[in-house]
Amino acid sequence: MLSRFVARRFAAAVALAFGVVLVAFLLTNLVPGDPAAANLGQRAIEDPDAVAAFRRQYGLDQPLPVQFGRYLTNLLTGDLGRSQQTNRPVRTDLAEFGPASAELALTATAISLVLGIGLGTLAAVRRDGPIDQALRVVSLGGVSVPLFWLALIALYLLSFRLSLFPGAGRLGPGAPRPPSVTGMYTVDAALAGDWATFRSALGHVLLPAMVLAAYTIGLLTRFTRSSVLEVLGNDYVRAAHAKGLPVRLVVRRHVMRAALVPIITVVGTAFASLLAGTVLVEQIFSWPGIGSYAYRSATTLDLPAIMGVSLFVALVYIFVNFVVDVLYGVIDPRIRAS
Amino acid sequence: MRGIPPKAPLALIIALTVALGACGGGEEGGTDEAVESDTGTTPTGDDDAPSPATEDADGATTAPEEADTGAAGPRPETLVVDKSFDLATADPGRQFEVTGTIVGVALYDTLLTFEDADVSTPVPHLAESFEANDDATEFTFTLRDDVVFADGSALEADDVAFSLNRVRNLKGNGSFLMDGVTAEAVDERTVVLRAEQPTPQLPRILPNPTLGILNADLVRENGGTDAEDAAEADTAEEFLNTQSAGTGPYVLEQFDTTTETILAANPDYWGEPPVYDRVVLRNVEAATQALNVQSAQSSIVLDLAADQLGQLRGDPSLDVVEEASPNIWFLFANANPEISDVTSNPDFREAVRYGLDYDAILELAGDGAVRVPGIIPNVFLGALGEQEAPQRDVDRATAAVERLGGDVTVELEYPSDFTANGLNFGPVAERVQATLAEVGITVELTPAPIATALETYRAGEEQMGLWLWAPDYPDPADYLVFGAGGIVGLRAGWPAGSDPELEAVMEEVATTVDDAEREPLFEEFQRQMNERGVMFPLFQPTASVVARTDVGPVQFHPAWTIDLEAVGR
Amino acid sequence: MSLLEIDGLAIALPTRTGVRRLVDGVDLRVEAGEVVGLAGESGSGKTLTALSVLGLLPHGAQTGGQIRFDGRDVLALRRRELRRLRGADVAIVFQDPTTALHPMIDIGTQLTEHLRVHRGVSRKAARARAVELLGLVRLPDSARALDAFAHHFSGGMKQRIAIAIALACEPRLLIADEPTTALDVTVQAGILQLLDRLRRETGMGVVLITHDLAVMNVTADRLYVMYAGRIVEEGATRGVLDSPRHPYTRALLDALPEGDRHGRPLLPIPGEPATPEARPAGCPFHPRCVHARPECSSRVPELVTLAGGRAAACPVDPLRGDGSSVELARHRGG
Amino acid sequence: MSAHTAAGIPLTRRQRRLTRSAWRQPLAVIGLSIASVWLAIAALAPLIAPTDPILQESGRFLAPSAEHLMGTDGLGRDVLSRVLYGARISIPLAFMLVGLSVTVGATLGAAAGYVGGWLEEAVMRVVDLVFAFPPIILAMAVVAALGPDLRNAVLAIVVVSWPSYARVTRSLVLSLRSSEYVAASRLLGVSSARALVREVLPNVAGPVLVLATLELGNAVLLLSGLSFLGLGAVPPSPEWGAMVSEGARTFNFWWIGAFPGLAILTVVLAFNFLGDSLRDALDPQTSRAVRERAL
Repeated sequence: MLSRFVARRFAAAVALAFGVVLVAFLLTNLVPGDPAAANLGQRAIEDPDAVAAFRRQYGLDQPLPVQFGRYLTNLLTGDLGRSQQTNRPVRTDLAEFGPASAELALTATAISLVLGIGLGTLAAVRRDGPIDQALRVVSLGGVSVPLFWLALIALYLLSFRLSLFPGAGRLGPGAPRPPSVTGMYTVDAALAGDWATFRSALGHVLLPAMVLAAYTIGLLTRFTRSSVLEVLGNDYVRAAHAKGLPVRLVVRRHVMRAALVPIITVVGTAFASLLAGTVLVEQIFSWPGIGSYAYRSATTLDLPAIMGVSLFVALVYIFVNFVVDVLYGVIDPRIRAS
Repeated sequence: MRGIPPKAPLALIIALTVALGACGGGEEGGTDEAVESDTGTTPTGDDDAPSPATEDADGATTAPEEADTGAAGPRPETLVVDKSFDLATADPGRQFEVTGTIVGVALYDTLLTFEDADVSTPVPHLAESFEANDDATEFTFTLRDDVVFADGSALEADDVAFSLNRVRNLKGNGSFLMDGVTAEAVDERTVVLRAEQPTPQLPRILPNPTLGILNADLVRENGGTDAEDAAEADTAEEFLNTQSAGTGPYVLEQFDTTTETILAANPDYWGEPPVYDRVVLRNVEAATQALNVQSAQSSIVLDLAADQLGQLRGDPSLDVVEEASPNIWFLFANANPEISDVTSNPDFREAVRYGLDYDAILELAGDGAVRVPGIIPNVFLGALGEQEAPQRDVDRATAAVERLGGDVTVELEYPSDFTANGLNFGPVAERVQATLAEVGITVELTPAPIATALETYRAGEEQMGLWLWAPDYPDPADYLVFGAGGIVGLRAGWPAGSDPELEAVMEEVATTVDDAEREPLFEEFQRQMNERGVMFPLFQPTASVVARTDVGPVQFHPAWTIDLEAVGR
Repeated sequence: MSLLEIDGLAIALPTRTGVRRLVDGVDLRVEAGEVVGLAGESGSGKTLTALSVLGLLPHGAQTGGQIRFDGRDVLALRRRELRRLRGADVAIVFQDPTTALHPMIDIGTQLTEHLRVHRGVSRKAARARAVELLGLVRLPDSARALDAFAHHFSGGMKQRIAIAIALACEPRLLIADEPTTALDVTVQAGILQLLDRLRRETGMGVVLITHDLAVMNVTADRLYVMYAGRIVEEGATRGVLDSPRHPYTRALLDALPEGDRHGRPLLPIPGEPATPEARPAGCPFHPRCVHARPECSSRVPELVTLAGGRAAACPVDPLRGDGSSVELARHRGG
Repeated sequence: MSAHTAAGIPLTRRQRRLTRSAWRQPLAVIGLSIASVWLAIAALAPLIAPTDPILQESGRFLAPSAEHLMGTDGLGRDVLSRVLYGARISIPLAFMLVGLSVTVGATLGAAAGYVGGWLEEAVMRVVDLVFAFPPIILAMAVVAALGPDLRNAVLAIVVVSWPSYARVTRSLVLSLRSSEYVAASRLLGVSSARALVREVLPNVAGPVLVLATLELGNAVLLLSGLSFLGLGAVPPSPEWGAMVSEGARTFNFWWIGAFPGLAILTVVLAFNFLGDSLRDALDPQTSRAVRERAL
């Protein structure tokens, strides 16, 4: 039963990944513009030999179906090709930029989970009171503020003028990187017990993560509020109160557990939207992540990188959805059963 | 209820209120307050800013010769340089971008070089001396005998021949520098470069960091080759991205095309050792560079737009260097009637040439910017005098537009996502649009990401284009590409045969060896271009280097932006 | 002193159009070991009255009067004391066991979490007690049930579990709010028998809330009938049901599906129940009352004590013959 | 007797109640007021703007003053005029974008939900695909293919955003399809298409309307974000995102970016106030689906 479920899941994931790669491939080939022109530079592009060499190197001299077939065959061996802009294997790029974005997005998710669920629950419990009204305005503000604008203001005010946070980048200039385990500097530094680096990495990730979280905090606050309100109206919450349980226990065990199921769906979707938001925020904070990599690949028609990023994002999406589904099961026994 | 951690949201709320407050508040607040908060050199808050307090202890022992600079405050030990990266590789033979050049100069020495910012006269570097034959087809170089690579091996003629031939055969962006040129090691200390055609510009080409000299044995061991098929057979790039193989003042400590590339002083450097032991070259968006240098998070920033400099100039802790960049910004009107009946009409060229408000456009390029009277920038041989620049003549332009039937509409394409010297193409295009509107030409802007814009540009399909040209080497020969049949000329639909008179001058100058004879020919070339050509040179923008004063003296270098080795000297 | 004494209870709730009195002047007594029925249509204030005993009224509710449980004034208790009372001394079973049981918490936890809070018993002891409780309500395979979840059980079994939860701390008063309404008729009897048996075994007082007078007939010792937030009739169950003194009680009886056991046809109560927003002046029942007189619309009738420990709030002679109301009703209908 | 919406779809009683109760909330009133002000600005920009938004006649980088309330930008244009004219770009485009997305998404979603079978499978797989695809790449590819232009940016975002509506509509239609009255009308021999239009659409319209209102704000954000990256507005049009990007280059002239940013914030806030109030007023069952997809 379970293995059949996993197998079906896996087949769907493979199909989806294939679709994403195919679409990425078609899109980038339909787009006018020549990767050679974009990547070779003004001079070499005038040299037919150089162009031919470039095309051969990236297999662009082959017919499209052959190119795609070759890409897929290489994919099976884990080879994602070579990025034209960084001139490194795409896998190396993804291994570096992926964790950087993950660190940012996970920190933002953590911040939005704590604040969003906390504030949302508070708003629900204090329903219609002044706190609720204020939180409503704040959370709607969070989903309304243009992130790129907020990022600029945050960078200017909090980092530059008030010096509460360090500036752009992942670590201080020239600081040694922690030994790579996960690729997330905070985690790696903590694993290595290097607390100075940890503090620095955390300091750097905090501001962009907070900016990035503005939207999801707003989203989660609103959503948690309505979700908790819905649960609060349930008989079983009244029943829990009738049992004389302390309010904290009622909220934590009875209310949150039920409210969490819909919230998790939103967190999953929000995580995906965070990845999209990283494009803007990473640009402004000079954060070397998937977002800016995607932007650069797309503007330079870096075909292998575009396909690599698309595949990566799709896999993250699939993984997040899988985690969400598993969490459903953990939280709700009725889902586990079916 | 569970407690809510109060700090983070508070910070956000405070940020917003402060932001709103700032917007509603003081008029010139932005400028003055910023200066105020910067005057203290104490770095701010975080442990990441290079803190004088902590660096003091180490700095005193490792950088003893700093004392003579007289700059205020202790000099930082590590030089942090912000650059918006266009870095592709650390292989000198393959790099041809601004950032790669900065890195290349630091890691690799060339046969000849330019002293300070004087790019008119190449001087010996790895070569102790050189001679050229009369028709500039054969150049003989004698190498210094005191140069060693990092692995202890001495520089030999084979290294030079290998490096230069490899560049030619790699078929990379910079390969054209060695087009038709072969290098041969005659003995251990003598190299001969033979050119198929007279190449008087070769000595000015050789300082190009693409032609940096590699340790041939080491590179061969790691997959390098200078054979004909190097474009595919050479696999040394990966190695060269992890470890440098040159004789330069710095060695590669860490190479990264997206975050930071770190250079460390070469302990065995044959010349005067660099002032700074370590240079961190960071990839930072131009927008944040101004903040970084003001808050002492960076020592030097390289991409500030002219518009950002005004405020920084008044900051006593900053040293603002402004020069006219040798890059030229130019417009062209396509001469190919298949692309446009309008732009290919000589009357249209006349209308544009006299309709453009050059001063209004120049205003955008910064205080250090200059108009470029011809296509050759002012620092190079053959540049025209200012008085020869076309002057705006609205009547003449309007008359030309009327001859075209009045009310003409053309499209102007430019790369929308490309920035050079902190200057975007958008505002310049907008100003071109506004000034041409005044003489009756409607310009529709069609910006495109550089990847797609380059494609139409290269295919010669743009009606009008706004682009820039960065010199490949400081010699006017580099600008013949703008003539009819040249690579830029072709992009403007101006093939060979379009202007026989001009092409005759171009041919003549290409084979002339003596600079004294070349100069008037290049001037003639430009005068004819200004009269009948399809190119409209606009300006050389301000190039800026902004450094903290405690860094020591800093210079803008017209050929490679900044010479890291010379910083602080 | 009775186990529960409610005197002059009034409950008001804020609504969109203003604060509304939903319960007014309710007096009620429950003795230990006694089953007291509280009957009336939905919206009559039965459930609010019950909830007020546990201090579980909705947000913003205002109360008047007194509720004394075991001599202590419930309405004056502080939060913490109230919490100690709930679940421990006074327990409640809700109408729909499907919604009253948490769908995502295992039965074992739900059975004993309040036991652990109130009595501080160990996990192990709690589990043993849980098995015992499930045995008490005759739930088969009780050990396995502890790790199961609500959706594994049928409606009747869920209600047995809900009752077991209520019994966990051996409360002295059990409030059962329509405990059988959501269940099949066949299951209803089992639950009622269970309640009855438990009452006898444990000696606790029970307040049984229902709109179904037939259920009362089987189970309740004494009966209170509520209409529009007021008690309109009270007395021993048998007496009230056999000879109702209030036209509303009568109408309720006529509306019973089982009404035909007296050979009478099923008669719906005419009109709509009085809503809090639109409560008529005078006797709230008069617009629907077949005996209504002019003065009924101007004066709220008092609950008048009658012989045999009974009371009713109707000035109309309640002892008028059985048939008349039927005739009148027919007359109106035809 | 039944009230009619602009589209002529009869409102059910529940929806009438919804619209009535929505106006009682202060946030809805504030949102409506701000939105109306912006709509008025968009309509009247030529009358109220001090100057032509592309006129380059003032000094460059002038700080806000009596003459230029929001200062001037790097080309000497009046920022206030540009902000006001910007409303003519962002707001109509947001409506157009949401309109297109709703049309495409709701149509496909409704068809998928109602017809089922292979069509449903196909639509939902495409929805999955779009959700899994990095939007920036999709958007950039479309923009690159068609050339940067706000209209193309709109198309690009439609490509990315229609699936939300498709999912919501499908789930609503699915839940309604099984409901009794639709089943009944099917039994009565009403054709699928007619049943869809007559019975299902009116009930789907409410939640989709709420979602669309909320998405208006997102549309403004996305469009300005693309313009900020240089993939949307073509100069010299006074698009807000492009203006913020211009201001970002010169922090010291804060007014160039701050005011357009505030303009975006207020417009989006207005739409979100409205949408949120509408959502609150909607009955919980149907709003559940909306809430889950209203991202």
